[in-house]
Amino acid sequence: MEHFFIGMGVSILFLMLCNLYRVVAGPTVIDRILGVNVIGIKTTVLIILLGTIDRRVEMYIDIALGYALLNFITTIAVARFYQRIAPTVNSDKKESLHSASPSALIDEGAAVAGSAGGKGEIK
Amino acid sequence: MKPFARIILFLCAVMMLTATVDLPDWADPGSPASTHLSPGFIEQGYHETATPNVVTAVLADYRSYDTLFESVVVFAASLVVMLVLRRTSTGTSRIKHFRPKREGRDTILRGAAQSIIPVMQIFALYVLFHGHYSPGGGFQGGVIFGASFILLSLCYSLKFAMQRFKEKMVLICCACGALLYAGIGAVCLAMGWNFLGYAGLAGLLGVTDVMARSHGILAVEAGVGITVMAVMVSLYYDLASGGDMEEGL
Amino acid sequence: MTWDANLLWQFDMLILLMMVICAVAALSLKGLVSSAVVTGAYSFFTCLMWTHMMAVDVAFTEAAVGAAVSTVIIVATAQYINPWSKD
Amino acid sequence: MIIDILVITMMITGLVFFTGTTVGIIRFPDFYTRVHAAGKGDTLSTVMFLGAMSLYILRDFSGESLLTFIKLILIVLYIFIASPTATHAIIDAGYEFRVPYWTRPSDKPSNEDDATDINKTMEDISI
Repeated sequence: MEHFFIGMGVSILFLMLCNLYRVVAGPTVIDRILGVNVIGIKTTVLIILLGTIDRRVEMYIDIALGYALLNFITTIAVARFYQRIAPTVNSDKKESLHSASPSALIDEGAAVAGSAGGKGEIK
Repeated sequence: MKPFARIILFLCAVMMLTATVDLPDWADPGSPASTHLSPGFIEQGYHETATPNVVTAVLADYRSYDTLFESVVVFAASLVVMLVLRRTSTGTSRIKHFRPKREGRDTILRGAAQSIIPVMQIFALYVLFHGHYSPGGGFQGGVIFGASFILLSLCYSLKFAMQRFKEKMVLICCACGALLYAGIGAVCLAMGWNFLGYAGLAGLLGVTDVMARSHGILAVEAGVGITVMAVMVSLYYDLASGGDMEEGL
Repeated sequence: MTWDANLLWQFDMLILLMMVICAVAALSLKGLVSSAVVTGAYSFFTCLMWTHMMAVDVAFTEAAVGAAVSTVIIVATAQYINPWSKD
Repeated sequence: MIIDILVITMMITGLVFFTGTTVGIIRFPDFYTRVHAAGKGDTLSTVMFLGAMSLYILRDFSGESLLTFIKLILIVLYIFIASPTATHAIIDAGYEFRVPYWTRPSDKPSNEDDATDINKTMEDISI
């Protein structure tokens, strides 16, 4: 039974490695935070799995409970950051508006969407 | 200049990697760290302090000076952040963001926060007071308790959270935690023992020396927890609002 | 209960690989919030590594601070920083 | 023996759903579809894994294992609340941030005025 648990843990770690692609190469910040959210949930499962392998679940379960309660604070913080600071549309640049497409977003999105606070108006 | 810096970086990496060869293995029983002090702590810890979790005993009893000044450092960090950022009137050079109205669109977030925040606070108290028997202690419990106020401020607004936990109250909690810690040490000193020698509490509480050390650890952890909780909330208030406490993240 | 180091070397290799990827990405990404988010992912793997090495108290501290507070504070600070300034 | 078979079945089901989530997150072309994949699959597979683990813990019954079982049920409950809420917050942020949605390249709208409301380019976003 333990070898089965170890196999399960290694499979979950491989899936986390695949999700890390979305975190590192995601076009926008919101894709990245989605990947981090998924990785956090998998971490909760993996901690309990490690505890079962070590036969000390009652020690490890507090960490997992803490993760289950705390994991989504980061997600909500970044989501609030982009909910409250909505884009202002510059109506002069109609040409560039029409050229918006997912491929253009992937090329330049990581540089532009990640930077915050730069063009805020200074009063 | 850049390739030169890379060569230096590579050489430093090679030197550090060669130095790791001399380090002892993981879980090596013959390593210097586990031959001098650790056997003493592991063998004597439970008989001297009645605390099954050795980490808590070492942190709050054998090395309590260290923990005292750690909490003082955390307290000083919050004071410095407040000193640098806090301003009462709205300044002239502050970055103003355009924020859309969000009436009635936060209902799901607020419902989830209402169901999670009480459990989070109870869990924080459990972690704080169960630190003798399971992983956890003052620092972890304080951080989780502070995170509950951060979650309240995120899901509602900064003003709403500051009505519940006022700024003056935050500062009072900051100072009171560190004062509780140092006060216990002073009581021990007044009873004729060393500073932070918890056996001095035995006469006051009417218990044996071993149980007095256990109760002393508990009181000290509560002080650390109060300080850390208030410091986390204070850091969030100052940093998220840019110093004028008007709108948060 | 004994801790068999040879049994779980796959966990070590995968977690360390992901930590290295996260560290390199957090330094090389352009945006400030992107770096903050990748730092949050890094703290998850650090907590897994401490758990795997059976340092449970350290793992709990890392879980509480890394999952809740540190990323929130970094993101809250990033909204007042001009990313195109030269300093 | 029966419990072992049940545990293995539930874990493999959970792993299948985790794999589906990962494939969705990597392969889907659009932010909104990725959030859909993550929100559905992750919650269910986490519940599958934790349910299997709680069955495995209850195999040798004692007071301590009962306490661990109750904590596991609490984890399941709060992941069930927290994970969809986080997904909702993310997708709301994406909607406010005007992340463009994906259309099939062949039926892109020829009338360009229709597309101006939602497909705003990232250059104009000032935050």
